[in-house]
Amino acid sequence: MSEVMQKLRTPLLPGVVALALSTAYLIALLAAEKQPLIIGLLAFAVVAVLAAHYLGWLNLVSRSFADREDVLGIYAILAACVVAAFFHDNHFVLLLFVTVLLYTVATLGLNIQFGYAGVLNFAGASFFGIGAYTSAVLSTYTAVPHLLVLLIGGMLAALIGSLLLLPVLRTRGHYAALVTIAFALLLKTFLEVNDVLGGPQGMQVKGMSILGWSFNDNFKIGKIEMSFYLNYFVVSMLLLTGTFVLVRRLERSWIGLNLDALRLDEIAASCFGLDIARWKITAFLLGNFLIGIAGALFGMVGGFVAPNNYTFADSLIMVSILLLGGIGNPWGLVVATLIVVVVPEKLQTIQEYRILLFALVVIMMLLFRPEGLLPRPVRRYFPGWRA
Amino acid sequence: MSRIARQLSFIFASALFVGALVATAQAKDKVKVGFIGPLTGGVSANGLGGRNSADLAVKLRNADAKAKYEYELVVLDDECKPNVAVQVATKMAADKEIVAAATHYCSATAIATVDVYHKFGFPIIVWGAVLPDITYRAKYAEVHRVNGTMINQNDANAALISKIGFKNVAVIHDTTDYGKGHNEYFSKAFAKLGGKIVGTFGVTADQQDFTAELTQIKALNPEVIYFGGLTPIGVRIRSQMDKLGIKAVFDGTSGIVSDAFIQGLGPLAEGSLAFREGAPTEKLPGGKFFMENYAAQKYDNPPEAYGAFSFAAMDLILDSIEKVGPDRKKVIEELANVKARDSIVGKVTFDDHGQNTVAVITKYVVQDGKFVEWDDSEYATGKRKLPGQK
Amino acid sequence: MTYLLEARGLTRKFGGVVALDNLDLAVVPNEIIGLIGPNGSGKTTFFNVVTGIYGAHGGSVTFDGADITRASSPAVYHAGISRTFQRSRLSLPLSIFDNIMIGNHKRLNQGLWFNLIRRGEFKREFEANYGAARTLVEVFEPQLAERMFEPVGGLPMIDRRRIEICRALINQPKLLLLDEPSAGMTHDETKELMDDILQVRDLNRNLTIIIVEHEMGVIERITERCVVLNFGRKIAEGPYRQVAVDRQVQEAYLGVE
Amino acid sequence: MDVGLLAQYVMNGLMLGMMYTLVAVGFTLFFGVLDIIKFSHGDVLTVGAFTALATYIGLRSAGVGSTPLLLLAMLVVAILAMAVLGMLIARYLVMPLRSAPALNTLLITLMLGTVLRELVRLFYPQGANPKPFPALLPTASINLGQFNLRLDNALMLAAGGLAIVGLQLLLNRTKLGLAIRAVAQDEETARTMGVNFTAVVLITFAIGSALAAYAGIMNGLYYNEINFGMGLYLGVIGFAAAIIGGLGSIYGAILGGFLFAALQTIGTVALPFASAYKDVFAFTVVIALIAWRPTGLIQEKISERV
Repeated sequence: MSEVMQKLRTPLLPGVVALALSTAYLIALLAAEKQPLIIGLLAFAVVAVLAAHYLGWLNLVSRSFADREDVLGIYAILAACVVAAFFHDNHFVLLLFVTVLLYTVATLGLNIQFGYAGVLNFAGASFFGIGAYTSAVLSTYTAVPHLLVLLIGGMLAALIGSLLLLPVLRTRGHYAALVTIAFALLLKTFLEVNDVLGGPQGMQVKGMSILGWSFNDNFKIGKIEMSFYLNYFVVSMLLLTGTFVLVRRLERSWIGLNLDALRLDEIAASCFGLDIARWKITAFLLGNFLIGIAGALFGMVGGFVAPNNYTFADSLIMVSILLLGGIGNPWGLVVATLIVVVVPEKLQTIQEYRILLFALVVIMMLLFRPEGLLPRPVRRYFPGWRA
Repeated sequence: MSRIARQLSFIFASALFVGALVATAQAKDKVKVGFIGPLTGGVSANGLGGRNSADLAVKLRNADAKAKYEYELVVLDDECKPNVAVQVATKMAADKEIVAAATHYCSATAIATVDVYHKFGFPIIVWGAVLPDITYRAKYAEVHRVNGTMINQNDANAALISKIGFKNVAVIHDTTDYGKGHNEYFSKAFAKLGGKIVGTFGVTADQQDFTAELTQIKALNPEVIYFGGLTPIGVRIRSQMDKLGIKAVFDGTSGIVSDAFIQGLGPLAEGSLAFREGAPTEKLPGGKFFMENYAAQKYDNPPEAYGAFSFAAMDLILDSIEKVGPDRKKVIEELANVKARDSIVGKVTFDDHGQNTVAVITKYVVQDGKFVEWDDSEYATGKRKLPGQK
Repeated sequence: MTYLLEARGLTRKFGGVVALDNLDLAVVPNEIIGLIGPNGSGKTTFFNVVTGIYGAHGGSVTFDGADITRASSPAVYHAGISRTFQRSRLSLPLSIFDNIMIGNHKRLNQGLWFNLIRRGEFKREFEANYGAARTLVEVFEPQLAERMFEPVGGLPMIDRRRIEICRALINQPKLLLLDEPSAGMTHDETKELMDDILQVRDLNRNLTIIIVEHEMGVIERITERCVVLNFGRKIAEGPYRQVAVDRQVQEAYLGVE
Repeated sequence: MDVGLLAQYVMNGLMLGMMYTLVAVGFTLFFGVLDIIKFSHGDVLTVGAFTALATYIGLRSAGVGSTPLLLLAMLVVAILAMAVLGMLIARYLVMPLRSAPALNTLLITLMLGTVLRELVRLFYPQGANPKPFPALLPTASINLGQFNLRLDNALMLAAGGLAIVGLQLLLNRTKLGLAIRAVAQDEETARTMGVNFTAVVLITFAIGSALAAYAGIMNGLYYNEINFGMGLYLGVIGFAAAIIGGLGSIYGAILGGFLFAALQTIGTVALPFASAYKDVFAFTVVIALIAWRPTGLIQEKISERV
């Protein structure tokens, strides 16, 4: 009965144009050095977006993204590669870019727990840290192949997270919040006082290397010198793509439905056969797994781990990214992470004030646009198809 | 309408884009050098002193007509936190325009960043951190240090307190490599002299309440409490000692040699001991010259204990660049053969680990709200007595 | 005769208050029973105990021959009992289709592999269920069938009620528990809704219904038999006309004791 | 163990517990009336302490010398200022979000906490550095073996106790207290009883924040040092204390506060591992307690309405 659904013919153009513009813009922003220019660019972006909004172009864009996501997704990856290629020898910009990619992966994991299943997790950074420390320990003391290390990082995060399952499952609301908050503090203090893991001093992490290809050395393509961060960009991009697809499919399946159902009304859900515990556990473990993998890779990128990188405050930033982007909307997360990571880096003039401004922005969002920059649309199991 | 507008915005974007590219290309004769230190947080006084001193070195050089380049100082804040330090170090080392830098007051941050400098081939001179491993753990051509290590400092410390006649010492140290290092070297040195460590307590660098630890120490009732850590928790521990009525002598390290320590404690600071490698600034060969120029700039913080070292480090960097040009590799080679080079902190010689060996150690005791050299103090003459001093 | 649902001496307390006091209640297959009584007489509590939201403090419940007294809510659902709620418990941000599918949980493949990897098979299952949901909704309100992917948050009360009932019916339960379907609706709307319910019943003859209702008109029209509760006790049982004239019942409603 | 030593530990524990309790009581008050967590509470404490310090410095430079006068001024100014701040927070950040999910309130107050913290760090002169806080209480002390009882500690302990007792009386003996408890019980009924809901909420926030200021000053007097980060730590511990005690119950907050302090002290002295692990130990126990009693030790009844 496949004629139930027929393919939509939504135009691609708006999406493509939007992507092209934002790519050009991102390059310009990342390349800009002079503060006035950067401020100008940022102001321009705000104006442009608002204008596009009022001229109704944004709707066109979002529609073509909603219906032609598969194609535009690929273009988006290409766009990212263009940016990376443009800055092929600029260590710092690439590092920034990789950071964005990995933070997005982590927030996607958080999104499963919190955006779909409604399981509070104020220890996102802690699980990120568990991943990072895993790669620190394994790369220093063992010869475990590094791709495997990433996997183990994820598993450990999930495993240690599962120690919290009992309280997480038994508590609701604020009581549940305490569980993860307490864990975040506990873990940080533990890392600080425990000598085996370097104490407050932290640990060095060996750079990644796969089949003898060492990620921490610059390399040449033809005559052109490439930054070693390009290696990490490739891996991070693959990781992000994989995670994105996974999260998308999850949402657009009965499982996504289950998670939404239990978030919105546990009682009703369980009256319709939903095993609350089973799905909460699935979401919590899967989320931590993803966060852990991202953390493990980030540990290698940064080359250093210390307790102070994984504090409650950092977890808070992750949650806020979720909120900023629009809870439950992966694209929103990409945008939000980009803003939260890049803007303060570029806008040196606000460096000192960035945390303050960030907090103020979140407050404003909560007051005036609690649904986030890109609110999550109603679930469509097969985008681009009309039933 | 909409198409036109779209084209317009596209043109605008690409225009900015081009403009940005132009903006990235920078002036030739300008050379960037860097400084990293703790500009915020508990030890920021020392960081700012170091920053000003490095800044002074650059200013004097730019004022010098014979200088080949115009120098610009890029300053970053490591907050005395390893993780922040690694971030800013990466940021600075990754910026190709910055040729070399004087970095770090806190050992915890210096030891965390050496690998970064090595990874990026970025030459640095440590201006304040005293942990031996910074230069000796690995043999990195990029890493140098003008100030001495904590080893000699702790030998002097142990020697002094056993000379005064103290036998039992309780040790409190923060659990960073700085504190751990001090604990290790002091305990060794003191044991050699027949002293007894009655108890050792590791504390986290942001701990607030020490009453529990101090109560345990009180029960052990030592004559001296040795503290391996930095000013902020030094202040907390000293004042909480008083709360619990502990009369022992407070014996600190180079980490508490700063005005902030005295301001934080007021009269309680009296009779605290501290040690620092290198002669006191005013007694340095170039001390007078340095102090005068520093004063002339009217900075709003004093140079503090390590300002002179920061100045010397930056001056060495500038000399090298003048000599071999703004090229990281060449600067590294140049720094490798610094031998018996005159500087305001005396002759500088980098051994094969880039370590400058500074034998002389200054012993301080707080007297009337000032860090006074022990030998000039009324405690040495016996005019005043430390609690329990024979 | 064999009962579909049988409660024996069912008791449930809240602190000092006895919400269900040793209640016996039996339902034969294919009938429509009205459960009436003044506020706080234990009607909803009965539903909640049967569906495993509250545990029973005494007595037993058997359904289809199996003891479900201590069964969890999901188990009760899988045994074939669906319900609606007094204050509608739809998931407002979700689409009509999603809400109905929540009710269809037991007939959806929940495997991770199936859901994440085998998208082809998933698509087929999706299409089948979409068709089913659509036809069910059409019975109630053809226009709604055109808006299957709109959030229910935007719909008027009556449509929400309809969807809630669709959610309960989609998995073709043996027993349907309706908790005040008329709450918050006008008289005409209520009438409409009841017609729809009867229509569904005609399509699916072996559906048994227990309905809690304050609108006596509704009770009179659709129930074959009703049970009157007061203070958690059964005070009368029989066709509506009969119980309506019962002295005890009238006293209960007038609150005289 | 030596009795004097034991007494010393108990004293230390009591001081900690008192400060935690004063914070926890605030959390529990706010939760009582609005069923929300106001996470900025700890940072209100910080701001309170810094306000007091500023007042002190100001008066000293104005030539005021008498210690009691200074202390009084600090208390009055800080407490009033924080009370006002508390009301503003309630009015413009918390109440507008009443219809939103509880998480939003949690987040917005968390963020507000960050804002307050950063404001102190950036705009109080050299706010990033720890600030010496004057010791204004008489420091006379009696030495009983290992136990050194200082007058100022004793005074602070008493003062804290008085504050809590006062709050109890206010809640149980006054019309205002009745109104607050009515709102806490059931907002709707309270309204119908003619209680001015908004007013009650604002006053409650004022009281809670005033307590925070009080605790902040106490903290400064005890440690003779304050820093912009002190509130975050105290806030989290206060929150934890209020939760393990059982939200909405004053006794729960008191129990939680002293329990946490006890855990930390025990973690330092009575356990085989290094004293630095005391927080790890304390928070582990907290998580365990929550797993065991999901709604706190002094149970708060939750009736799920179906």
